[in-house]
Parts: sequence; C-alpha cells; structure tokens
Amino acid sequence: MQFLSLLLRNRLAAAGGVVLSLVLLLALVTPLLPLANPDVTDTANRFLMPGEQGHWLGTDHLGRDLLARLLHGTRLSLAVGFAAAFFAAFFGAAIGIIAGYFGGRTDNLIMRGVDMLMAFPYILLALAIVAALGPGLTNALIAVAAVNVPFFARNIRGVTVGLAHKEFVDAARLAGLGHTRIILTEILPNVIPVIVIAMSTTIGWMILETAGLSFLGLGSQPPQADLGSMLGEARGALITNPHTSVVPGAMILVIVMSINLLGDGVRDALDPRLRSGALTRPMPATRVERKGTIPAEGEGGAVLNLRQLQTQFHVKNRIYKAVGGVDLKVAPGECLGVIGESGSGKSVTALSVMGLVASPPGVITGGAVYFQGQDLVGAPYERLRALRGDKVAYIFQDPLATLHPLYKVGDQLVEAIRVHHPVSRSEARARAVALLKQVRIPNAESRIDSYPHEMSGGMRQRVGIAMALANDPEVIIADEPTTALDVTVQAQILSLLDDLRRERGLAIIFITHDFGVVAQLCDRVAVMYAGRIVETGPTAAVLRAPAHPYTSRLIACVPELGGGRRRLEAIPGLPPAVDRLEPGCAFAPRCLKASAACREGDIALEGPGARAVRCIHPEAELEEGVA
Amino acid sequence: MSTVLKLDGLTKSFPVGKRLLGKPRGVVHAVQPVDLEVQQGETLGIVGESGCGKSTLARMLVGLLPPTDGSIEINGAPLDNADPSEFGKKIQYVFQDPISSLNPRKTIRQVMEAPLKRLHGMNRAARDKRIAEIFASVNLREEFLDRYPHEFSGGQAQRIGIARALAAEASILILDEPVSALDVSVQAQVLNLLADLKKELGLTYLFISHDLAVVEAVSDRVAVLYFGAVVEVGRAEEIFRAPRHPYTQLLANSAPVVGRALTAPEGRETELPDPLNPPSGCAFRARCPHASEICAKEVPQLSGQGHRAACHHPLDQSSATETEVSSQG
Amino acid sequence: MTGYILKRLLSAVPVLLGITVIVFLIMAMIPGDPALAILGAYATPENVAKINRDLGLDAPLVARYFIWLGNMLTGDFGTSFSLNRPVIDEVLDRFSATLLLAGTSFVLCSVLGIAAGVISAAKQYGWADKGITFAVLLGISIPSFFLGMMMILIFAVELRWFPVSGMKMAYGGGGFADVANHLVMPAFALAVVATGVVARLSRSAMLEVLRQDFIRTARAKGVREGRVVWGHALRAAMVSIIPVLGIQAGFVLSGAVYIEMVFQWPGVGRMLVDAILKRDILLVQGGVVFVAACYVLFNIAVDVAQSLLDPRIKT
Amino acid sequence: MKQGILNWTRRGVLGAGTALGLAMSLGLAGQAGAQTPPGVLIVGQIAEPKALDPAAVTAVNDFRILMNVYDGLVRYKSGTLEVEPALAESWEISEDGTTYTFKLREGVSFHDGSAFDAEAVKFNFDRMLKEDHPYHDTGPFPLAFFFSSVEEVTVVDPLTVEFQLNAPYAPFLSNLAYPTGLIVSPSAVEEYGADYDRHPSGTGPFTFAEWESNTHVILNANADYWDGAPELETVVFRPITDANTRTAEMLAGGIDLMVEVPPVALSEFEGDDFTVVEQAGPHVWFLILNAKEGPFAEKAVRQAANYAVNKTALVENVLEGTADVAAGPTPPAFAWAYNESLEPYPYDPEKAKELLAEAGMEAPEVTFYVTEGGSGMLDPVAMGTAIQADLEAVGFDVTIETYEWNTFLGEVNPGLEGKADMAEMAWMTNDPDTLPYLALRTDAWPDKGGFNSGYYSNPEVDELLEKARVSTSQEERASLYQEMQAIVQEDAPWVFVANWKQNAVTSSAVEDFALEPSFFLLLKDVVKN
Repeated sequence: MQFLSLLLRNRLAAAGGVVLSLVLLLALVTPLLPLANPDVTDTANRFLMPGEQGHWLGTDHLGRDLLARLLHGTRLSLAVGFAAAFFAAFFGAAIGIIAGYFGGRTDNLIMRGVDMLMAFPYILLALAIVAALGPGLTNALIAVAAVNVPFFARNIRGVTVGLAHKEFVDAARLAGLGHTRIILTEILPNVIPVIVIAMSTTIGWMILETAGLSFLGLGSQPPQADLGSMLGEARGALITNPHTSVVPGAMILVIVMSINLLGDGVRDALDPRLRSGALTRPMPATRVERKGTIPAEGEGGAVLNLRQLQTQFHVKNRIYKAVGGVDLKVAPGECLGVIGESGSGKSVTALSVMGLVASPPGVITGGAVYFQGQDLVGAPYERLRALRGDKVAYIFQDPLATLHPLYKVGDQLVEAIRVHHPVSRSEARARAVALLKQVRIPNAESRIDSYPHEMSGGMRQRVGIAMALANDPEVIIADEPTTALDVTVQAQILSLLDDLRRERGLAIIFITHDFGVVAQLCDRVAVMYAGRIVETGPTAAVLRAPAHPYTSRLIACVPELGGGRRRLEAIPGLPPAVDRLEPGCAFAPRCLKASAACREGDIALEGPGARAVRCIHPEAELEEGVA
Repeated sequence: MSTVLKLDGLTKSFPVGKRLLGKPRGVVHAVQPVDLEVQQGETLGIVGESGCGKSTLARMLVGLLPPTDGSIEINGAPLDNADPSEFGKKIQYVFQDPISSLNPRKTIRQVMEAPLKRLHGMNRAARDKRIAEIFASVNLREEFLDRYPHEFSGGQAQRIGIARALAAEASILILDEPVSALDVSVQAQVLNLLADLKKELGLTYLFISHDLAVVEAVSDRVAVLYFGAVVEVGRAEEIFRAPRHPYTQLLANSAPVVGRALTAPEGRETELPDPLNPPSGCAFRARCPHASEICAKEVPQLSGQGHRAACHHPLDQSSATETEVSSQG
Repeated sequence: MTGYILKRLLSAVPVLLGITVIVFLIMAMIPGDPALAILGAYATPENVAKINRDLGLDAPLVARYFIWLGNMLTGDFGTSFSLNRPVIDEVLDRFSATLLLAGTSFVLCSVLGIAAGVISAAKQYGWADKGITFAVLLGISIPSFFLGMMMILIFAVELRWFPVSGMKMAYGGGGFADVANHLVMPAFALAVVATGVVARLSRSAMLEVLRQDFIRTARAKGVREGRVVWGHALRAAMVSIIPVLGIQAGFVLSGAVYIEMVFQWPGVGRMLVDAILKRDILLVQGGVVFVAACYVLFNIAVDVAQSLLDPRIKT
Repeated sequence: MKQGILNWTRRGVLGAGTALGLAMSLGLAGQAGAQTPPGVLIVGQIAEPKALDPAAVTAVNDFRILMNVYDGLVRYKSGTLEVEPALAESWEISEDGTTYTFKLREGVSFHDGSAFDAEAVKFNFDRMLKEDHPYHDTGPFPLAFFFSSVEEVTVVDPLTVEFQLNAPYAPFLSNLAYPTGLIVSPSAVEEYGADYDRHPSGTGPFTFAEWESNTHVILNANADYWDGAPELETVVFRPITDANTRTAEMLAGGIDLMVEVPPVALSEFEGDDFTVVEQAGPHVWFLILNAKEGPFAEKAVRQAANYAVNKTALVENVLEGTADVAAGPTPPAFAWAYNESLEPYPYDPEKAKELLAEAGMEAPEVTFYVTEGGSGMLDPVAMGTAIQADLEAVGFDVTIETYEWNTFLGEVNPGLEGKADMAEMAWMTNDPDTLPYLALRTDAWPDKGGFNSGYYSNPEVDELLEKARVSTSQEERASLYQEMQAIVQEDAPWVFVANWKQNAVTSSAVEDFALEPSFFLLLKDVVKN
C-alpha cells in the first residue's frame, strides 16, 4: 500500500501509469470494439488519409483499417514484450540466484557462460536464434527473452552475492534452514524488488527489441502484425504516405515511454534509498531560512561563537529539530568537547557552522554563527567557501569514507592548499610533505603518493588532520575523529591533536560520545541531549560533579576499565525522536527526578560562571568551575 | 562445572589471489591455532582490535565458516554442522549489527518462528506460546511481532536478535560485538539483560568485543587476541589490572580513562604486521618495547597457570597498569 | 599493469573459444541450404550436392568445426560464397565502416550522456534537470529505426540538409567533409538511445556520489563547487559509469544493425543480417567471431581503464 | 483532394521534427543533394554485385553491370527477346540442330588489350564446362548448365568457332545471349585467377575502373568500342538494397537512375523532374497449387482459385500498375511464342463459389507459403496477404506461413507435398522453353530434379514440350508452345497472377534511356546532361 501511494505521489509515474492503463485497457477490449476487421484488404482504398471514409487513422498499403491494425498490433506487442520480460526475468533470476548464492565453482562456471553470451552484441545472438528457429512472433519472443537472460542473471547475481553474505542469512542458517528454504524465504523476497525494478525498466526495451526484429521481418507473420512489423511494412511507403509509418511508430513511442515513466516510478518506490529521499543531492551550502531575530554576538573573546543555532531536517511532512537552539563558543587555544549520544545533534551542530549539513533535507532555521565577530549564517556561498578549510577546518569521523578514494593523499593535500593559496604545485607539494611529517607519518615523502586505501585507519586519520592543518586554521572542528579507530590508534591520534593545539594555539571543537576522550583532551565540555545543550562547564568540574541527571546517569553507564566484572547502570527507555519533542525537558520521561514542572515550559540553561545546567532538579548545586 | 566448549588447535586460513587452476598465491592465517576451554555457565570475553581474527573465530564456532584445521567440541562431542537443524540447538550466535541480522522483508514473528519450526518442530500454538515466553524474558512487547525490522531502534533490534538466539534453546551463545552498535545508555540495558538471562537460563557466553571496559565488566575470564592468536588469558579482574603480555598492557594504557593524563602510549610502528607476509617469531615484537632476539626466532606459547600469556618476556605480575611504558622503548 | 592486461587477455581465450562454439552450433542449426542460396531457382539436387562438396559442407559437424577453427587461427576465415570474396576482407571493410559509425555514436553518447547526467544531477529538480530527464526519457523510448526513418524524411528528402544514405558520395566523394556529412544523421540516430541510458545512469551515479562523505570533505576544504562536481564527484562516479559505457558499446554495436539498414551504411551489422538470411555460413561465423572478439577486447580495455581510474582494483 | 491532405500530413511530420531539426542544424548543414556532374551517371542498384565475372553470377542485379562491360557472341535485338549478332557477325546451324558455327567480328580487343578471337571463345566455354580446364577452379559456375548440351567447342580458324551439341537444343542461341554467355578476357583470367571476378575485362562499351565494396562500382567509357563509343563518360553503380532508401536517394538527387521502383513510390515521381520508364519482360508471377493432395487435387478447385483472385486489383492497386494480369504460363514478352487468344481468368467470386460447391468443398483449409522477398517476387507479402483475403472471401480458409527467400526456396523446391497447398513463385527466363520445361513437365517433379513443386502432370503437355525443345524451327516451336499454354491454362496447375512490367526512374538530366524486355540495363546510348 505504501508502495502504491508512493507510486501515485510521483506525478510523472502516475501519468505514465494512466497512459499505460489506457493503452492496456484498449488492448484488452480491442476484440469487443466495433472495429473493422484488421486483416480485410481493400486494395482500391489503400493509403486513405486519417478520417477519410470512416477510417479514423486511414488505411495501409492494402487498404486495411489502420486503427484496427494499430490496436491489434498493440495487443501483440504488449503481450510479447511482457512475456519476453517475464521469461527473461524468470530464467535470468533463477540463474543469477543460484550462481550468487552458492558462489565458488558453480558461480564461476555459470558466470563464464553468461560472459560468453554477453560477449555477443545481443542483436547478433537474437538474429541467429531467429534464423535457427525460423521467423515468427513466438520465436522472436524466445530470442528476445534469451538474449536478455544474461543481463538479468548478472544483475540478480550481484544482488544475491550481497545478500548471501548478509547476517540474516547466517541467522537463518543457524535457525536450521536448508539451502532451498534460505533461497526461497530469505533471498528471494529481497531479490524480488530488484527483479521487479529490472523488469519494469526493461519491459520498454523488450518491446523495442521485439519491434526491431519484427521490423526486420523476423517477427510476426502476415496478416497478423505487431507494431514493429506494421512499421516495417509501412516503411516502403514512408515517403509517399508517412502517416502509415507515423501511426505505429508513435504508438511504440507512447507505450515505451509510459512504461519507462511507470518503471522509473516503480524503481523509485521500491528502492529504499530513494524512498527515504536519500538520493537527493546536497547543495554546496546548507539552506538558510532564518525566522525571528538574529541574536547578537554578546561578549567577545571567542573566535567562534554559536548563538541560539537551530538546524532542522525537513523530510516530507516531518520536521526533525536536530539542533534546537545551541549556544557554544570557543576561544583561541581552547578545546571544547561536545558530548552526546547518537541523535543528540552534536554532529549537526558542528556541520552547521560552515553550512555543511546536507541540504536537502537540512535547513538552518535560526540563530547565528559568529566567526571573528561576523555572522556566517546566510553568508554568500563564496564567503563560506573562502573560510572553509582556510580559517575553519574540519576533521571527520571515518577517514576511509571522507578521503577521496581515487586521489592520492598528496594530491588531496595539495588541493587543500592551492584552493586557498596561489602557490605552485611543487611548493604545495613540499608543504604537503611537511604537513605529513608534522602529523608524524613515517616516510612522508613516499607516503604522499599513496592512495587512502593503501593506508591504515590511523594513518588515514593523520592525513585528515594534516589536511585540516593545511592552511593554519583558527578553528578545527573535529567530528568524532577517533570513533572508527582502535584504542591503541585512538590514543596516538588524541595525543597528536593535543600536541598540535598547544603548539599552534588552535581552537578545537571536539565532538565525541566518549567521556574518557573528553576528559583527557578537552578544557570545557558541553553535553547535548535531543538537540540542546543540557549542561556545560569545565571538563573536570562536570565530570567530578555532574549537575544534570542525564549527565550523571550517562557517566554511570560507561564501564570503566579496572572495575572487574560487575553490573552496569542503565538508563531505561530511549532517547526521544526529535520530530516529536514534548514541551519541557526532553529527558523527563527517562528521569527519576522528573516532576510536572519538568514537562511544562522551556527550561533555561543557567548557572554561575563557566558552568550551566538546563534542569529544575540538578543533582548538585553548581559551583563555579575552573576552566 | 564442566567444560562445554573446547577448541583444540582451531585454525583458519584464507587463500589469497585465487587462480582458476593451481595453488593460490598466498595464504592469510586469520586465526592461528587457538586452544580454549569454556566452562558451563561461564562468560569468556574475547578482546582484540580490528583485524585480529575475533569475528572469524566466532563464525567458525557457529559453523558458518569451516575451520582449516583443529577441532571444536561441545559437551565433549565434536561439532558437526552437516545437519543445520541439530547444530542450531547446540550453539547460537548474536550478531554485531542488530538491524542487518534481521531479514528486512520478514516480520519479527516470521523471524522468531523459523528456529522454533525448523529446530524444534513446534506446531503453531506451541510456537505462539514459546514466543510469548521469550519476548517476556527479553522485555519486548508482543505487539512488535507483526512489525518489520526497520521499525525498531538498535537496542530493540538487538533484543530481538537475542530473543531469536534464545528460541533455539542452545546453551551456548556466541555474542559478537553485541553492543558496539549501540549508544552507551542502551548498551548498558542490553548488557544487563544478557547477564539476567544467563543467570536464569544457565547459559554459557562467549563475549567478543573490542571494548576493554565492556568485556571486563561482563566476563569471568578474558582472552586477548592479537594477529589471530591468543596472547593472554586470565581472570577478567586481573587481566587489565595486571597484564602479563605487553600487548595487553598497551591496550589497557590506550583506553581513555577519566582522570588519566593523555599520552601517546606508543610511538613505534603502529600498524599490524602484513598478514600475507607475517613476521617470524612473535607477531608483536615490532611494537614491543621488550623485544629481544628470541622474539624474532620463536613463536611464544601460552604459558602459566590460570593467568597465561604467550610472551618470551612476560611482565611481572606485580607491575600495575600505572607503569607507563616509555614510548621510545 | 602489463601483467594485468596479459592476464585479462589470457582469460579472454576461453570466452572466445566458447563464442566460436556457440556461433558454429547456431549456424549449424539454421535450416536452409547455402547451396540453394547460391543456385537460386536452379537448385537441382545434383547441383546442390556439388556445391556442398565444393564448400566442404559434407564433412561431419565436429570435423568442420575444427577445420574452420584451425583455418581461422592461421588467419584464413574462408571465402564468402554470397560475395565471392575472402571473409576477412569483407569483414574488415565492413567493420571499419561500422567502427566509424558506432565509434562516433559511442563518443557522442559518452560525452553527451555524461555531461547531461552530471548537469542533471548538479541541478537536481531544476529546469535543466527536468528538461534533460524528459529528453532522456524520449530518447530511450523511441525506436531508433523509426527515428532514422523520420530523419531521412525530414532532413534528407524534404530539407536536403544531409544525404539520404551511404557513407560517401557515389562519385567524387570520400573526403573528410563528405564522410562527416554522411555520418551526422546515422550517428545521431544511433546515439540517441545510448545517450539516454548513459545520462540516466550518470545522473544516479552522480547523485549517489554527491552524498558521499568525501564530497563533504572536499567542500569542507573550500574546493569550488564546479570542481567538486566535475572533478571529485564525476571522477568517483566514473567508477560506476565506465562499466555501463562498456555495455553501451555493445548496445551501440547492436543498434547499428538497424541504423545500417535504414541509412544503408555499409557496415558489418547489415552484412551479418544479409549473411544470416542468405545462409552464408562462413561469413556469419567469421563476422560474428570477429565482432565478438573486438567487443571482448574492448571490454578488456574498459576493465583496464577502470583499473587505471580506480587504484583500489587489484591489478 | 488527396494530394492536399497528403501534403498537409507531410507538413505535420515536418513540424514534429522541427525541434529535432534545430538540434541537428548545429551539425554540418551540408551540401547534400548536389547534382552529379554531366556525363556521370549514378545508378541506384538493388544490391552489391556478387562478382563481375559473368560466368559466376546469377542475379539480374549483377547482369545490369556486366551487360555494359562485356559482349556475348549474340545479343537480344533492342526491345525484343530475339537474338541478333554481337561478337559473332553471323552463324550457321547444321540440319540436325547439333552443330553451330560462328563467324567472329574482326579487330575487337578486350579492355586489357588482348585480342578477341576464337581461342578466347573456346577458353570461355571450356573454363565453364570442363572440370580439367586449368581455370575451372575460378568458379563455381552455377549457370554452366545453360550450356550443358555443349559437347565440344572447336577453333576452326582465328575468327571461326564451332559448337558441337550432344542433342538438338532449341534455346541454345538465346542462352548465348544471356549473361552467362558473355565473353571474358582469357589473359585477364590467367593474370588474376580466382580474383578475376574483381578485375573484370570484357569487350563491352564500358571498361571497369573501380569496385569499392558496398560503396560503388565505377565504369568508364570505352572509346574504342566496336559498336561506337558510349555517350557517358562514367557510370557509377551504387548498391542501395532498400527500395525505400533508393526512392529517398532518387528524390534527394543522390542518384540519377534507379531500377525496381517500389510500386507505392511511383506517385512520387510524377512531374517534370523525373521520367518513369516501363517495360514488360519475360516474367510470370504465379501461385503453385499442390495438385497431388488436398483441395487443389481437384481441377475445379484450382480453377475456383483462379476465379477468386482479383488479379486486376492486385496489379493496379498493390503493384500500382507495375504489372499486367497474366493469362497463362508464358509471358507475352515472348511475343513469337505467346498465345494471343488466351484471356485471363476473370475475377468472378460467384463462379468460384459455384465451383467450390460443385466440388463439394466447404471452407477448404489451405496452407499458403509466402516469401518475404526475392528476385522478381514483387512485394510478395502484400500480394500474399491480399490473395489470402480474396480466397477467404469465397470460402477458403487460408493460413499464411512466411519465409525468408532462401529458406522459402528450400521449402518449395523439394515439393509442397505434406507441407503446403499453395506457394508464391516467380520466374524470369530468357526462352519460352525454360519455365514450362522445368516446372510443368511430369519429368520435372521435384524427386526427378525439376521444379514442378505442385506435381502437375499432363502427358499432352509433356509431349508438346519435348517436341518444342528439339525443333530448330521457330514457327514450329511457337505453335507447340501456344497449344501447351491453352492446355495449361485450362488445367490451372497454378494461379496465374501477373507479368511484371519492370520500371526505372531517371532524373530529368538523363536522356535516351530505355529498358529492355530482357531486364538488362544497357547504358551505351544514354546521355546525362
């Protein structure tokens, strides 16, 4: 049902569907319509123009009624196209699933055969098959289906290979299922959408191909005609009576086009990535739709100052308030930790600074980002771009995904430099080597010519850091830079960052979910929950005496090394969904201290000096922490 | 207490650069010969960094990968995965990624019914009853049964995964990074649930993780894996507090801990050895501050009583984690 | 790299052998006697037997296959009885014409298709995207032979902008401008479908890539948007576009059959259709094997290009 | 009125294509349609020639080129199918009809410079006929059996050559006028061997210049031609296999002369820019009826079929007047042998129904073999479909099976028994003997090596044909053939449908062009302005 509504929402697909249903309906009722007999010749009245003597579309070279022939031809073409697609899909899928599921030698053998068939330009194979079987619509159907089997087989095999290694297949095996049952109940349901997509996007092609064979005279036999053979017969009179060609040609076009439109719609509706709107292209900078007043920067001294920043995701009718009014600032030489669980909005906050939140669906809806006193929210793209990587640099989480896989790391570094500084390539390269040395990459001179995949995770992240340092930025925003790394490597990267910031007086905003990391690296920490900061203050003070119940319980959840076997504290319930935030404290439903007041109005983030907490019932009275 | 799971010289190697005919170009020893015993009702933690072979080991244990060599015994009988419906009753697996271990096109009920039907041949009524029991024990509501996997959060999905494993009524569960995809607040929920279940049902766990603190918190004993081999085994409370193998010590020192100053625990070659071209002797020697000549010649074997380590120069039992290893070794 | 190419070439050998077997078997299955085609209305049983003897068609199937294969390995593809000409000469003549047509179309469809796809993706949901999407849809839905027919009617017969058919003027032609002039319509008609397919795929590949983290990295570095799209994103998208180009080459080669028919282009596709109809077995076999071999080589070239582009592919 | 609407639709298509046009006009808006220079004639041929060796080819398409490069000993008199001297100035036939002595023209030389003489004639026939001839392997020579009655060719003196036949064979002279009898240069054959077919050298009005496969064959004028130099400087033969494309090329000015204009396109060439030329030829288009089994075993049913088919409508509408209704098995182009008194079966569906009723046939089921195309087949699919409709109108139940030409021949030539009741067929011959002798005699049933695929048998007809074949008197032969035609028409072994009027179109720049009944294309006297 969801599928249908999705399909209908796609206007083009719906239009295609309507046209196709009309054509199908016409084709179905053709025998019932008061049409002339399509095969009765009337050679005296040949090549009548449309409308003449009651022939709506005129007559062909034997005086047969074109409308009747067109509708009957459409029936045939559709039937053959669908049948060919079905058979090709059926056999192709069967072969593909078997090859992909069993793998190894079976796969090798089958796929070599498929390769062989695919080594022929398909038309040669189709022609040869028709030549061997003799002309006729059934044989053309067989040929078209046969030449398409390899395409399906290869396509489905690829999908099956991916599925066969999925964990749920392993799980099914452990649940006692045999191969046949796994194929039928685990693999097949997941392959069917792919088959349907492949079919819906190839039926049009199949109709074209069968029409092509008929056009060459190898398909339907007279007096019966499908659209292709109508076109083939009409070709002789192309110049004198173009309407006899245009009628079937246009019909093919209409059918194939409506099928393709619908097929695209089916694909879009079935493809989970498309369904979630994931295949939209992020714009160069996040969309800004600021409502309300722009908050002033307030007291200075910070190199980067976020004021009441709000970023939302607009997905269809839902609004996810990922960042719901965040105030953060970081001074030169300072390291600010932002900590939170997934979905707390910490990464979105970081990305919003330079307009890097993917948009659509991201929108910055309020607040300001002051960099050296100037508001960047809504700044022209070119200004943002000039700052990105130059004054404000980023380090991202997964260095394998965030480095371009096809460029050498050196080239990526050189680019980062040359985008902002008009230096020669060789100069930039020398600088890149120096940067790699700074981040303690051994053999920097040779490593510079490596591709990212040739490096280990730790080395890659060092490259990421080098890239962030390339233009001596004022601020580095590090978004979970060590999460994907092993502990031993993480320790090295953290100590490297720490050294660098002390050497260079960098301001760092460090996003993480790990209290241990924050404790070791950051001067101050801000704790985020459901898009807002619930507590902030000097790291040591916050860790020692967390004020917000969330902070304190979260710290208690984290097992610390050296405690031996024990039971852990847990927070019951789940973090709230940010598209359905209740008024008041977002943590209230999970909080043991929650009172009615917690669920009422907005609670301010307040506290003395450097510390602040957004809670009515703080765990402890705040003391002014030491930064 | 009896030994329920016994691994004897379990080895897995993958051929690399397969050719159509003839021998492969090289062999990667993903798991070096591993000997381990797990007692009834015990939780054995296995810890190691990425690429150390812990998942390969786990997959061999549940018969998803055939071992190259060695044997697995369950309750004294060699493991036989020829008949999946027999095998599944002995040992079950909980996957790392809770969502992708559930077939996106099946309802939770269908997922839950498979083991009951295939392994235990229950009829419909019996199945419904059993599912209700299991769901109650993992704190899941029965209304979830008719939903599809994508409607669940990671924590819920992982409970479903555990529920499925329980449905098989196997006494041994292999837990492969069961909480690493979860947030800390949810992670604790799941870990506590696992602990409760174990007590109630008398299960035996093999708990695999890269997170030292988590492993320590849930395990009776811990085995440390490095480069496909067990380098140290010992009681959970001892192994990180007083490691005997330098690698274990390195791990313990690397874990970020509140209140400990930030230092780079290691400055030398940090990368794992090349699996296609493994070093002679001890695989850790290139990173080891104590490496000597013998380390390059002989592969160290696990030695000691109870707390065992595979090292030619084991650390003194008394040396505590606080002893920082000089980074330039 | 050389090793990789050699390895790929070697792996093509069994594929090619398989192709020879398939072609040979299919041709052996085709009913109808080549002798009949030679003799036409004068085919008496004696004459037929004599011609069959002359053509060596009276030997057993397996023997014929190996004789044919052996000859082919020495470069002797036999003689076409319908053309009375060595198969290899005819195939080379015809193939060069097809290469010109299909090659031009292939370049057209690659360049236009990728450009359209990239623009379409970069301007997603904008007017350019809608326009391109519609044009692409029209392109992949129109039968190329119908398009060709209409083009002849309009641009050759009515407007006389381009010649109707053939590869060059019958008399005094053959210069670059002349051939190019003859090439415009058929190359365009042939390229339409493939351009559509390439554009669609390029668009989705680009959309896929533009969401990747490394694009965000490039933007975070301050790389200009033009370079992000046409440099970073396109380069990564090429990894999935190139294999499709390889497949499209096959489609263009296949589509050339119709286009060669409609425009009377003296190419190998039309030759093969004629040869199949005339049961000119040696010509069909030789032609198909030659075309298939070229296609296999082309695909190896595609793989090599792919491995040059993508350092992650082990060579 | 019709013209008006027609133009309007053409506009419509034009309009629809304008968008496309704008895109295209960015390309090379070229100088297409440029006229070819005077003196150069571009001929739109129907196919690529197979070879330019007259002994090796069978197709009319190739003959069209060869007749301009070579001469035979004799040729057809312009506008007729009667032989006249060519390279032979005169000849004598012995009383018993087995020895032919030819006196050759003096001072003729081949294009390669070698002299034409009696040795050359002997070389030509020995090459074709004698398996031990050193150049016999430059074949195969599929039509060599035209001369299978020749026992020996003897050089009497350089300008006299004698043919010894093993039996009297009346069509011998007209076979000599056929392209298979054209004389090639022995020295060229010796020089090129098997490659001779691409390096032709004859004595004809044009010399071979260039053959680029699939593109053109170019001939240049032979200024020293013994019968006077041709008017044209150069002739270019362009193969355009597709009739529709040929038409488009003609309309677009890409060719000056096209042959075999598709009937539907003829209306395009009305007006001053083009000249349509027509010529009836020795062609007959008919339906073979299976007289051995099935409904057509009955003569009345065969006649019913003849009455049922509306031949006038077929030739006028389907074939747009490019053919005449056929009356019997012999085409009127063989004027001397044609029975003028025969009238075609009239279109009379009522009579057909009566005959069917008399024969007690109700809705006889008929399987009808139709071909997709083939030499002389005149739009066979459309014809077959229209015939099917006509037959069904009087009560037949007709199923069409369509085959590609060669497959079709493979099905039809071995006989229709057990497979079909009716098949399309067309023959073009150079002698009134050929078709009936090969396709109507009892001894020509397929199992005896003939082409009588419908198993017609009438001893009277057999006798008449045998007699005519050995007679040396044209008059006697004429009366025998005429008698045969009357009997065959009555017996109706075939449905006699049409005699093709071959056509061609020339642009207004071409003058003095005419088609021959032989269907050859003779360009010696053509002028191109």
